Amino acid sequence: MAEFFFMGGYAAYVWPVYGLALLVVVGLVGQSLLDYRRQLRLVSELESKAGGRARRAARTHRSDA
Amino acid sequence: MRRAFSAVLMRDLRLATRAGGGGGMAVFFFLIVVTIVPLGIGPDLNLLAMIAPGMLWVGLLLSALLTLDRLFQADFEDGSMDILMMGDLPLEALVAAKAVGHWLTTGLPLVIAAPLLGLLLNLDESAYPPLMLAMLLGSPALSFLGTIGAALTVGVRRGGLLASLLVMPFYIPVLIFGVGAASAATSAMPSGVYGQSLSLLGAVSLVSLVVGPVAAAVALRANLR
Amino acid sequence: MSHTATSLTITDLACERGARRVFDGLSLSLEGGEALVLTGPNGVGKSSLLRQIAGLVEVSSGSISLAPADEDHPMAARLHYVGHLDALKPAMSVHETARFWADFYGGAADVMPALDAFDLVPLATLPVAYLSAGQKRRLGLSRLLLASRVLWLLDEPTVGLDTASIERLKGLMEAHLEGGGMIMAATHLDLGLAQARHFNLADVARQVTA
Amino acid sequence: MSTLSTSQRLQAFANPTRFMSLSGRILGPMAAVTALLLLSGLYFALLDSPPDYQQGETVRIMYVHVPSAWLAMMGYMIMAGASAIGLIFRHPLADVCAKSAAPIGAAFTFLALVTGSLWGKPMWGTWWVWDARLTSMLILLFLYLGYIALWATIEEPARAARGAAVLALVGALNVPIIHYSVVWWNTLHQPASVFRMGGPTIAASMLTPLMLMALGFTMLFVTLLLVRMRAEILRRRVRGLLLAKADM
Repeated sequence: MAEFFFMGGYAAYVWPVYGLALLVVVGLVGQSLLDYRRQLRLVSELESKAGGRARRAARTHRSDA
Repeated sequence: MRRAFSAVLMRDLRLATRAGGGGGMAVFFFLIVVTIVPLGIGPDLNLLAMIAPGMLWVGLLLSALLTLDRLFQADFEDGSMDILMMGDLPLEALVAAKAVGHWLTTGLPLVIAAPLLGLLLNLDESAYPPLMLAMLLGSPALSFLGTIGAALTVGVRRGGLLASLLVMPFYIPVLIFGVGAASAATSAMPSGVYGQSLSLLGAVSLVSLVVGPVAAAVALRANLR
Repeated sequence: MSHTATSLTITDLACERGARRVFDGLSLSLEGGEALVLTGPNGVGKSSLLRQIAGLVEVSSGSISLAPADEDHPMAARLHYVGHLDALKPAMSVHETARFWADFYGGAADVMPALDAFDLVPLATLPVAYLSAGQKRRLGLSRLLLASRVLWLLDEPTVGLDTASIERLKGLMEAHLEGGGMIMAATHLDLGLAQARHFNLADVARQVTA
Repeated sequence: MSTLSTSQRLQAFANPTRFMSLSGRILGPMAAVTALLLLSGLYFALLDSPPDYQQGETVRIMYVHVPSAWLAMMGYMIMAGASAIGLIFRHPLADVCAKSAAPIGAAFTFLALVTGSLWGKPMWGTWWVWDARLTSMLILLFLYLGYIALWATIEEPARAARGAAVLALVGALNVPIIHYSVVWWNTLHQPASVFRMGGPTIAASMLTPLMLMALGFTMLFVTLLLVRMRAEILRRRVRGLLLAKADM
């Protein structure tokens, strides 16, 4: 198992690559979902204040993956 | 009085980070300036390594100049300048607050970006610490001296370009001592040069902390009255 | 906010904008609790006079003094000037803007009363970019209440305001006058202030030769 | 979902509220497929493929670097295509798509650049070499950042959309020109390009991880694009509600 992590001596280059790839993917997914949730909250807040005028719009988004 | 100073500073920081702040633009410009150098000179790594400190400093200067004209112009155009000039806060302190704001939103990000851009220019490993130290020491001078150019060109159409031209000569000592400090640590310079240029750079910065606000305040009074 | 025995005296004031002499030999005085409405055609120098008093425009000759003398505050820091521009930053919210002015003036920390006086509380969290012209004007005027200053210099304050806001402004001006404050306003709309004197700048302005 | 003909389905994506409900339904499965592809890709890339006889284990960097470079290019093409549709057909969702695609594309470009540099260090001994491909990728990043900055500075969405669309199209036009000039510039100074990215032929055993990772990244791109488009549609609704609130 150890020599797997040793990566033939290039561990210092291979693992940062996969680490960075993980970071970028998690960062992208995280930011996208957080932003989506934030806008959803803002819309429902503003719509509840502005009366149910656009109640229909709020009903169509079910929470997804 | 201190409350007014920090109010102006905090407002500038908030504005810079909020709608398309200036800081990000300056770093982006710095990135492009440093990238086109090898495209112009060629990808020869040894040549690039030699000119890297100089090019990084020139890039820093140009990027700092870029965001100068908005320093007072934005407030002048929307009428805030009238209010800022009618407070207990003396004009010199107002200019200092603006300069510190400019340094935090533009100068500091540039100094932090510089070593990353050093990679592009194949900067020698040993040159990173001196470069960072020299830039940290010299960049406040860019902001404080820059306020003079910004103050002189408030209300002038296309003032930004003029501001850069007016201020560039003041930047030359900063450039010379900065590059001296950054490259002294690497190339075969007489040993004393590094310490010398650092201390001269520090001196220039200290002087500019005083000269900048005072001169800019006079310029503002002359320009806006 | 009360002000004691204050007065503004202007003697033999002249004003030049570029090569043009806008007016000269202008003298007037204003006591605490008095309002002065500046009238006269456009270009006669109403705004220039207000800006000169505010210290924003050069005083070529003559003098402006605000009694009682106050050493530790420059004259400009003892008055409010509301010009045509509202001095607002689109990216900042209504509350943040008022908060900034309050901090800059060294006024009260709680800005809500000033916003409430101009019916801006419901919009407090809204960025200025989303405000209408009238709402921006009211926010600009709200800084009058953020720091107690003896002299109000108002340049066309009612531009863009709806009738309700004009009534509100009138009420605030009367309260300021009762507190011993002074107001000098350049406006065409008759604010109907009881204690207002009128001053036509045309009498003083030089006949600008063609 | 009723069986819609493809053109109907595309049409259905046109108006925002239809798009919101449709994308809401398919996001779940798409996320699952993306995760599956990425995990299997990782398995093959790290565990079940041999080291390269020349580069040894560093060839595993290729399984991240090459797909992200492809996605960087694909992202920009999507942006340019959406911008063209937006300008020509006034499609309501086109600029939402272009604006949402840009940050994802930029992230993949950044990933390609850094992994390229990490791949270069063991090969050439320095973190950055002005290799034609890496340099073009860097300039592509500038195009992305410029596009994103333009959106950030113009306040009003409609005006920002038109400007950004023009910028994306001009950018797309210039990408080949820039790439060619950089390649020419590179050969001008260094006759033989020292390193061919990805090697002349890719052994079969390396193809599976590469394809899986590429598919996984592509699915990730499309899934995130839908999520960000939904967020952008809501963001514009928030802006409308704020404006309405100011008028009350």
